[in-house]
Amino acid sequence: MQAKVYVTLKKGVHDPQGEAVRHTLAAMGHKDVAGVRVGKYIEVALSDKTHEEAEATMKEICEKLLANTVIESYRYEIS
Amino acid sequence: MQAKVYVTLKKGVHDPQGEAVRHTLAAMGHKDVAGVRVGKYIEVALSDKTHEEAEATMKEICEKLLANTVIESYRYEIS
Amino acid sequence: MMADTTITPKLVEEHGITEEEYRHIESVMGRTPNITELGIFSVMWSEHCSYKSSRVYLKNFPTTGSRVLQGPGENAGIIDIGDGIAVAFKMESHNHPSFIEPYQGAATGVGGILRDIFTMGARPIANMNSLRFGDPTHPRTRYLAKGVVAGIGGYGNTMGIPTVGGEVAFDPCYNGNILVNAFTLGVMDSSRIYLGKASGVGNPVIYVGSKTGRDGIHGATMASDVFGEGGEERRPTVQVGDPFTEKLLLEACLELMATDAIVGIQDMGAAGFTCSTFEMADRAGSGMVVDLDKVPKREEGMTPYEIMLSESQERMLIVARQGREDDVRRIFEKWDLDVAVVGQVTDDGRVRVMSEGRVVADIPVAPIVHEAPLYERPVAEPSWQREAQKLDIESVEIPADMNETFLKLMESPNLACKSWVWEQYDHMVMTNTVVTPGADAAVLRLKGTDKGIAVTTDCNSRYCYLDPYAGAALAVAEAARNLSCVGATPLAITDCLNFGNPEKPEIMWQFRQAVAGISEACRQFDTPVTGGNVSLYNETKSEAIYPTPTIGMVGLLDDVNKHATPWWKDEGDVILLLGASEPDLGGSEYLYAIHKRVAGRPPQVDFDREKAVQNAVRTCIRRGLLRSAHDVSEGGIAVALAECSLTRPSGMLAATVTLTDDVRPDVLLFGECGARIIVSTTPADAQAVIEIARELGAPAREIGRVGGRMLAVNNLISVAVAELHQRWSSAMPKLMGE
Amino acid sequence: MKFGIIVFPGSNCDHDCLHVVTKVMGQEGFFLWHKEKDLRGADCLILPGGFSYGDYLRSGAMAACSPIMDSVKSFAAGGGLVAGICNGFQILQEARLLPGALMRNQTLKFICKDIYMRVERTDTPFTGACRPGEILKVPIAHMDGNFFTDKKQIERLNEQRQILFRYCDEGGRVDADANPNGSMEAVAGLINEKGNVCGMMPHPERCSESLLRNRDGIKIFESIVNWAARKGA
Ligand SMILES: Nc1ncnc2c1ncn2[C@@H]1O[C@H](COP(=O)(O)OP(=O)(O)O)[C@@H](O)[C@H]1O
Ligand SMILES: [Mg+2]
Repeated sequence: MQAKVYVTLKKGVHDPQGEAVRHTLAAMGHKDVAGVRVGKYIEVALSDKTHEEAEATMKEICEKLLANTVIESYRYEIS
Repeated sequence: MQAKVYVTLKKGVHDPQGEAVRHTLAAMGHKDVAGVRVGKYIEVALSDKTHEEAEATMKEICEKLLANTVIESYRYEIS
Repeated sequence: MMADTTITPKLVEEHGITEEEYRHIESVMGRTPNITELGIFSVMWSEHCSYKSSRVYLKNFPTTGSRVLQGPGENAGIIDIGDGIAVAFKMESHNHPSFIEPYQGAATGVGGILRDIFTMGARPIANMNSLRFGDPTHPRTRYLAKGVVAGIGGYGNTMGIPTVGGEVAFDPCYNGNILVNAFTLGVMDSSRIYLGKASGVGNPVIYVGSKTGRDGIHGATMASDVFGEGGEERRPTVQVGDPFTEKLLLEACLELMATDAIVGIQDMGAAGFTCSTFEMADRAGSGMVVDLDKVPKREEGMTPYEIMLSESQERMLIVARQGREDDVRRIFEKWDLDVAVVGQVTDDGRVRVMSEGRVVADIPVAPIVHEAPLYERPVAEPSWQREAQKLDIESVEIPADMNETFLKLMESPNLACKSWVWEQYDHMVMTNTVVTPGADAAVLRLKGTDKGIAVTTDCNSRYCYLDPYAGAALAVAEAARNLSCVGATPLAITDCLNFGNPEKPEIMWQFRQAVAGISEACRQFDTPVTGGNVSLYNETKSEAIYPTPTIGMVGLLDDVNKHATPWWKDEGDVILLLGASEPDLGGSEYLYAIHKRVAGRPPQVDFDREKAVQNAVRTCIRRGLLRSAHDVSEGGIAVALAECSLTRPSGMLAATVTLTDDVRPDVLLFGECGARIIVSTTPADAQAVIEIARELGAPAREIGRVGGRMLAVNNLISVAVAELHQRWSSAMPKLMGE
Repeated sequence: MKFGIIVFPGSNCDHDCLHVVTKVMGQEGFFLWHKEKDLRGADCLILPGGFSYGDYLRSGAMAACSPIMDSVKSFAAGGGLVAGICNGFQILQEARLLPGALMRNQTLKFICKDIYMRVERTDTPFTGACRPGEILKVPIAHMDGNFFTDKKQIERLNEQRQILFRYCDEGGRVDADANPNGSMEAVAGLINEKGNVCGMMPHPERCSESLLRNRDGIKIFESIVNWAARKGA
């Protein structure tokens, strides 16, 4: 099984990286870019047998490692 | 309009970060995690009016900045 | 928080304001404050900003001296080092934020102290950090230590300012309250000091740097709150550091400071916009009117309350000369930074805050700054203090295998090699680092001169727990000794006083004792206190940390070429011990690491001997007589000898040493006391060193020779340096699970 | 000769490089702001170390889009000497002036320490003052120095002798223990096919004075100056 994880900064948390990208794009002439937020996209290959097992694994590893839940949110899809 | 960009390392490109995450997960007891690849998930807010304009913007900024096409692939969704 | 929020007793309490303090606020205001004003009072009168519990004691510090250009009260202290050059330096804590989010907490701590330095007009050239973590086996310790170290590196490395020293210690007393103290030193032209003063009626008040967001609101009050069990939930206020923007801010500020456009400048640190407006107006005896509509904002719909209390990072407030607005604008725009004129200096002694054409806060400056509550809190020696100081040495079993005991000590968390930490810090950028981490103190050259600056941070909190007066004095003595060992003359200190809840009489007693110890030691060493920081309420579930008064000390080398390093240089060199040996086990690392005990009286400082020994080592270094110098601190003489053998960058060299003191073997090898320095010299110079030391009143004797592969002391220890190195250098990575 | 040192927002070894070329080497040196286009007659461009744009997104990515990079590309195409150190190396790769990519260090940590590197070629403008196979002790300080490229490319780099420096131990042996960051083929520095653009992760400007314990790095600067002297710059 495979899981796709999307980790994003929580709303309101400052994203200096996104700001810098937006700024650079503007300097390159892309005034049409109004805002950029940079997050992570993680692909996880799982050897779990059932969807439930995979669910449990993903929840745990997201909370414990993949996301820093103090400032980040995450969601995942299992397929 | 909003675009979501997924930047991933090309197949065969070494991913030290993904490797390290997998390693840590294994050490934490997650033997069910067979592989991890770490990429980026970028949200771009666009002031473009039409879908075509947005398409053109996204194609250009992905090629020029958001992805390093020597090692990375990208795809995006505009909504 | 909306403007029309009714002020209820509950709201007052939630702002950490007591009933009595609230009555005082009403009398200052002559009316009921609105919510924005209440917020402003709450941060200005928080422990963090007002020092309400500590002020009565801090005034005992010696703060003046011929070199002091700026003492406590400004963003940083400044001392004159001659030839028109001055250095600004300070240390700050970021303990609570780092416990909540170690990477960002530590990073923004570094960001804050850097701004404190460049706001004075100095270019930062060195960072240090003093860290305390819980028991290495505690489940959160690894996570916290890794995050903090990465965060400090992440910020300092990006800024391009070397992190050249510091300390790391582990003890269970920090399980629920880690300490992250960050130090920065900058260099400046002594005639171009910038202060946080809003003078000149009509002068524009200009906001520069990052936009204001909803970060860290209540951060200042948080720093003054005891962690409850729910401490980990107060999360959304975490500030995210942006070292890239700070680097631009640094360059832009220094570029602007090279012109004469600035009247006053202050960073927005704790309590952000509030603190900078009130403090700047207060220092000039002026007033200010500011319009929040003009403040660059990151988020929609921010209320005046939020804007005034936000602790967004990387922002500064400038008061410029009238008519120079465009010069300011041009420079900040060049560096792609936000810049906005947000107000004006007035002469009415009030800060008036406008939003959407209305006055949303109007507060007299002098009372909020000077009539902040001041407490002389009850003080009582802890009931357990005397008991803890008792140590029956007969009850300490002498280990059978000294070699193995020695190896165990070398790999104990507090003595293990800390290169795991400093290799994550860029300690060489700026190409000034003459003595890199791993020595007693770092030495930086000052390009364009022969001078060098040496810096160190020190504190043994176990000593301070057992005897806060002696422990604090020892911290100062050790700092001075570390500087002397590299050849520098100690000049001044900054401090970071980390303690528990001041409302408890025992904590206040520890505080009072420690401040008295520092004050006495600073008088003795002639190293005035030029600034510092107090961090109270470091306790969780009413378990306080050990009192931890960290000392950051700065010293000067007139000729930076004449410095010393701790490691042996050559086979056959003579090893001398400066200072007498009166080691003891009270509070020692050996007692803790091997016997799992924290007991006894720590060494008491013998100021005369300390000064004599330090003077001797400096004199010999200056005369070019020494090959190496290293002080004996935690772990005693055996550990110090090991460090001399192991820190050598190009291949290890061992030594054979004979100690003749008539004490039991573990005390001889691992006992601790002040005023001891191990030096090595060529055989030809040994006698000259001994004579100089004696002339200066410092005992000195030969104890051995450099050489070989085995470190041997009497017939007690004989260990291959390779094995020693293996155990010592792999311990930290192991602790971190690598 | 004239060294132009490019300053990107976030460059932080710019002053260090200027110090070495002017104060230690006694050459002419000046800063070029990244928004400029004019290279002001520089004979050699240095892209210094640091954290341009905070290393955000990817190290060097945003700096590679700076206005000055068009001029750098034409300068290099015309045979001008370009040296990228650390972040400068990353920028040159992002600008496609050098091949491959510099990924996160194997340890995922920032590493600052002295390493040894073996000089693989001395017939270049950047290494002429070194002995063949000479081992230099030079500090590194980076988070992303783990060189990667595909198999074909690495073969090509070997064939064309484009690997200029390899991480090694004190005795010159190249092996995993001496490789600080996991770089493929222990690459510490590269040169382009034409031989006028070089990138390296180690910092020679940090070890060019005896007061800083080590002068191995000065050989790189001496090489450049000697080369230019021969060319009559
Ligand atoms: N957090 C840190 N950051 C940088 N350097 C550190 C840190 N902790 C320890 N070091 C360095 O490790 C060396 C040994 O530290 P320490 O044992 O505290 O020295 P001392 O006992 O002489 O005060 C010093 O050079 C110190 O600067
Ligand atoms: Mg020491």
